[in-house]
Amino acid sequence: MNVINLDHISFNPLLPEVREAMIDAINNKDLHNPSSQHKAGEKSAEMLAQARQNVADLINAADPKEVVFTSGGTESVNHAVKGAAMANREKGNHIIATNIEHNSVIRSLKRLSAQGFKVTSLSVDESGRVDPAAVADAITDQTILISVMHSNNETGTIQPIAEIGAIARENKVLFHCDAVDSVGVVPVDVQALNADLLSFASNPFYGPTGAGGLYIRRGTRIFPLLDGGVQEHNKRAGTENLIGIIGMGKAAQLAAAHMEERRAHLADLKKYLVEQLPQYVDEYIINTNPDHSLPNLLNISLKYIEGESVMLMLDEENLAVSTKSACATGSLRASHVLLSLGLSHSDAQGTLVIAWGIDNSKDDLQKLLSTLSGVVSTLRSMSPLYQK
Amino acid sequence: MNVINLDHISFNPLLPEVREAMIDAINNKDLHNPSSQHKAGEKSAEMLAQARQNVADLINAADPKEVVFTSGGTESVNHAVKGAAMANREKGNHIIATNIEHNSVIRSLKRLSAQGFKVTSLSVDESGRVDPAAVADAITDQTILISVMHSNNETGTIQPIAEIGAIARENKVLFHCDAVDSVGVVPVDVQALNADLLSFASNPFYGPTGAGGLYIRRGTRIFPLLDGGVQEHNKRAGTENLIGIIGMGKAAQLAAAHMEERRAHLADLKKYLVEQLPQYVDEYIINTNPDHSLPNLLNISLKYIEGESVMLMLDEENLAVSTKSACATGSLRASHVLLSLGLSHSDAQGTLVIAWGIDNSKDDLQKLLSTLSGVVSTLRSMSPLYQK
Amino acid sequence: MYNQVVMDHFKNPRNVGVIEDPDGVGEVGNPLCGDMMTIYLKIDENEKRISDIKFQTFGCGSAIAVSSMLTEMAKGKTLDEARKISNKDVAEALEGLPKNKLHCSNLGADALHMAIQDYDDKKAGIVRPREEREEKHEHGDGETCYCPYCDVELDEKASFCEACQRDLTEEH
Amino acid sequence: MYNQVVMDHFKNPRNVGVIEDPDGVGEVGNPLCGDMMTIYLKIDENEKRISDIKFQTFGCGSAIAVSSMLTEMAKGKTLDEARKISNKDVAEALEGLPKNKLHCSNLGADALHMAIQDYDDKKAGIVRPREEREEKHEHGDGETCYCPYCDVELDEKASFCEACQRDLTEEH
Ligand SMILES: Cc1ncc(COP(=O)(O)O)c(C=O)c1O
Ligand SMILES: Cc1ncc(COP(=O)(O)O)c(C=O)c1O
Ligand code: FES
Ligand code: FES
Repeated sequence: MNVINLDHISFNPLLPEVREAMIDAINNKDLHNPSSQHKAGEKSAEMLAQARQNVADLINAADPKEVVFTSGGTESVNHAVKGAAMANREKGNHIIATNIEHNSVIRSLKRLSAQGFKVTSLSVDESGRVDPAAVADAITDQTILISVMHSNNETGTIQPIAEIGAIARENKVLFHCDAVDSVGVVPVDVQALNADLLSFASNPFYGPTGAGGLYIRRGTRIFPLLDGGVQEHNKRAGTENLIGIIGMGKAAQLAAAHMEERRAHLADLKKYLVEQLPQYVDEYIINTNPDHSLPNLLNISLKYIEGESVMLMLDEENLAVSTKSACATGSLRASHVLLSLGLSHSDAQGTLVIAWGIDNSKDDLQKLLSTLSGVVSTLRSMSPLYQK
Repeated sequence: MNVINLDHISFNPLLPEVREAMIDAINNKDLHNPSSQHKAGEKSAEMLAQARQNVADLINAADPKEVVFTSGGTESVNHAVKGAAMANREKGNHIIATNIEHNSVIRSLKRLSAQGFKVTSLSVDESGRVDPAAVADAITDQTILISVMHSNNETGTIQPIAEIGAIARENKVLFHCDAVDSVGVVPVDVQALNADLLSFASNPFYGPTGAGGLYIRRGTRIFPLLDGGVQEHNKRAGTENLIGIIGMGKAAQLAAAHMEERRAHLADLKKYLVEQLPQYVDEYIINTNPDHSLPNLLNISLKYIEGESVMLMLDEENLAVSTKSACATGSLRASHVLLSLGLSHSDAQGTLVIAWGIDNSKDDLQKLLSTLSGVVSTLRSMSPLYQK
Repeated sequence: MYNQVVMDHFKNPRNVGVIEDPDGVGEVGNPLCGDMMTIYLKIDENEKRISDIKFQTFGCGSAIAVSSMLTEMAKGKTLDEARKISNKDVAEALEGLPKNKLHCSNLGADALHMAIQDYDDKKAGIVRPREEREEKHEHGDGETCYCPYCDVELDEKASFCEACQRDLTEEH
Repeated sequence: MYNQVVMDHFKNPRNVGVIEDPDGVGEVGNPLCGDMMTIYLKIDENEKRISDIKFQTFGCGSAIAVSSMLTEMAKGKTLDEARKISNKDVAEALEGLPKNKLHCSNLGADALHMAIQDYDDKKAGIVRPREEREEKHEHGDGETCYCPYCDVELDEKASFCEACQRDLTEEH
């Protein structure tokens, strides 16, 4: 097929070393249940411990035991938000979040609302950022949890997390950070950020999907989401996805080792894309914060045309992009994130998320730009909005 | 290491075909997010659909949409029990289960109890089975859910599920069956059993750990456990563990195709073990129901000695067995299942779970028996209980 | 996602464009997704027949394919025949649309009917305010709706599932 | 799970067995796991020294290793010296036990102390009822306990975590 993947926000390819580690695990005849007490179990427990250490190092956790392996970002977020809320209910029932959180946060909060929790959802400014002072203002004596994402999965905009973490700490409120799209891409340090809970997933740093983690600072009061056995230091029951976790551990190790060179490459591509764009299309809005954002993503709204059509036409030319969060596919609503930025419904409809990876080159972006240029003309020529 | 795995209840090796399917997926450069709308996404969506069809066929689901992929048995059980309870709360607050459920059920129920649900936990008879009449008797006008396991993970004893399912249906109460150790090993037909919810995992039928499923009969009122995106027909959010699911789909296909020949082989080994046992050890109790049980497991209590010591000594001879549910490791309590059968604490301490698989032979069991014989003598010679 | 017929009409849409000095214009917006379609008609007065038809669409792949297919179906038909073209007919001619894209087909027939109405109005000298011209389309055709999240039976018009406390995209 | 020192003592336990006509016997049961240990002593009257020691144990690998190590440590010691051997000393001599197996080391020192007490009692002509002979051992040594499930600080004696509604195995 030979598709150029510029939809890295939906899926990152596995690194060769990660493939190898997973295949080795699959072919390892001695793989067993890490909870088993015999030798085969112990060998597997060691592999699990190694992966945990690698992941702990990537986010600078003080103790690897603070890392709980999960089935991905969604489980981590549900565990963090629901588990912290339920465990701290007698302290209060108020939770603070932002309008642009991922649906895993928003829908977890909605479920908690149905159970009597009150949620304050803060808006972001036009540049997509929340004001830390607004977080501080929203805190009441009932506030038990603040949940703010590190970077947004549609715009790539990065929030002032360290400031918010400091405010949470000062007010003795638990702080959860959904860092799914940041961990392994940009430096994330749970200690510097004062995060009590931090959600992440393996695929954004080129590990397998279906593997993720939740950082739980020692001493944080939280219920398990999955009750059952005593795996994961009693914090998450269930036989471990060992093959996935091994892949994640390898990916974490590589992400930590190559963070800076990867970032430089990705940022270089971003600079190129932003600079070249005006030569290929006009009348567009960049929805990604120019100063505070991921190096691997650009969100643009192309006026007068609709995103799915653009995406499909680019797909015909073997260019994969996305038009909104892939997990929102099937929903027809305009993205809550883009509306929160103040975009009109029709501008929000024309939104393209271009997300490249360490496997992309300027040539890939060049191909995108020249193809996009034609696609935009074709669709605009069809558009009743463009004519007027 | 060359260990003989007679601890299949903790871990089953991947089948060669499953390894191959997973490795193919890992090496597939076109793998993408099944929710993405471009071609790469659609290809992945097709793989996901194929796996879902295979799993649906294995449990005879009427519609593959009734199969929700999860991260394993524990997630399935938590989803089923908590999700059904919370979604049906206004109808009633009473749940019926048994004393011998897996901890994922027991602890989910405990959490629900803390939220106002009332749980009736039925005892089993000496043979390890619950009386369907007792289930019928326990139903009140507040009863919203019955949860009974298909086979027990410590004893292998199979419950009269079809009868219980019929009672639930008759009384319009939802019925969840934890069939983690049965699906793919013995025939499980969700329609014949009248199950509304049925939990299973992939590893018991030689698929990867960290992959499982929940059968949700169409129309069943249940909340998601993982809120977020619209994956899994809106029933379970989160980017799918595609590699694991592909392995599970392949394993399901093979389990369905080879169910009968596998069962015959496993049952043959069981017959051999039970027949040979008295020639190697004396003074033991068989805790597995002779007529209603899995073909691949035997639970015995060796009097006067303790299980961990036996397990460790067998491990020295490269024989892997378990002494109680592997996920209970770390807990020092006598197994709630064995105590429920009426065993004394000291007999429960001497319990060995021998669980073989399709990769084992009579030679393996023969090796176990002759080694066990020596281990039992050694430990009994050390035991203060034996001398008296 | 889309079948080959849909993709063909999407990639090579027929009858794109504007008719200068049209005999009738229909313009609808899809309340669900914000997409828009305009249909331009040229009518053969004698035969009461659509002699030319063009469209402009701001919308998803399915909306574009619907526009293209609809204009193909309407072209050359008498007004009476054209009035009978339903959303369902268009979706069927396209050999099906994904479930959550079925509503896109509403756009097409609605815009056509509105363009014919516009022609009729002009003939009769009626000038309708914009709002009055917007046709309301019906939800589904009486089939049972289920919550996509928890599968309970739902009122057709529910926009929120009481059972599971979820907002519903209106595609159930 | 266990280190090499533990495994060595488990696999080749020293001083297993019964002393016929012993000078002191100590027998303890571990209330947590139901395991049991019996220590038999032969005492050199003149030197007040343990001239021979044997054990019988019904218990986990750690219990057997503890028994073996303890008897090795006690053998040849004076009664005063032996009385000073603590659970912690045994665990340390074994170069550590897994956290959830630390309690197994209680068995060893307790049984030894009880056997010495039994010897002293015999000398003094005291006959104690069985229950009174059972030594109660302390939980840990004052370190903070946390719930293994939700990590909240716990009372040392808690057997249920209020925070997360979980039963606790008593190893926190
Ligand atoms: C910001 C954010 N949070 C949470 C998630 C959920 O992660 P996963 O899909 O791994 O469950 C995603 C992934 O799309 C995300 O981008
Ligand atoms: C009966 C039963 N239910 C549930 C589970 C939990 O499954 P998993 O370990 O895949 O999460 C198990 C596994 O040990 C089991 O045996
Ligand atoms: S017309 Fe808007 S989604 Fe199809
Ligand atoms: S003495 Fe019983 S667990 Fe160690």
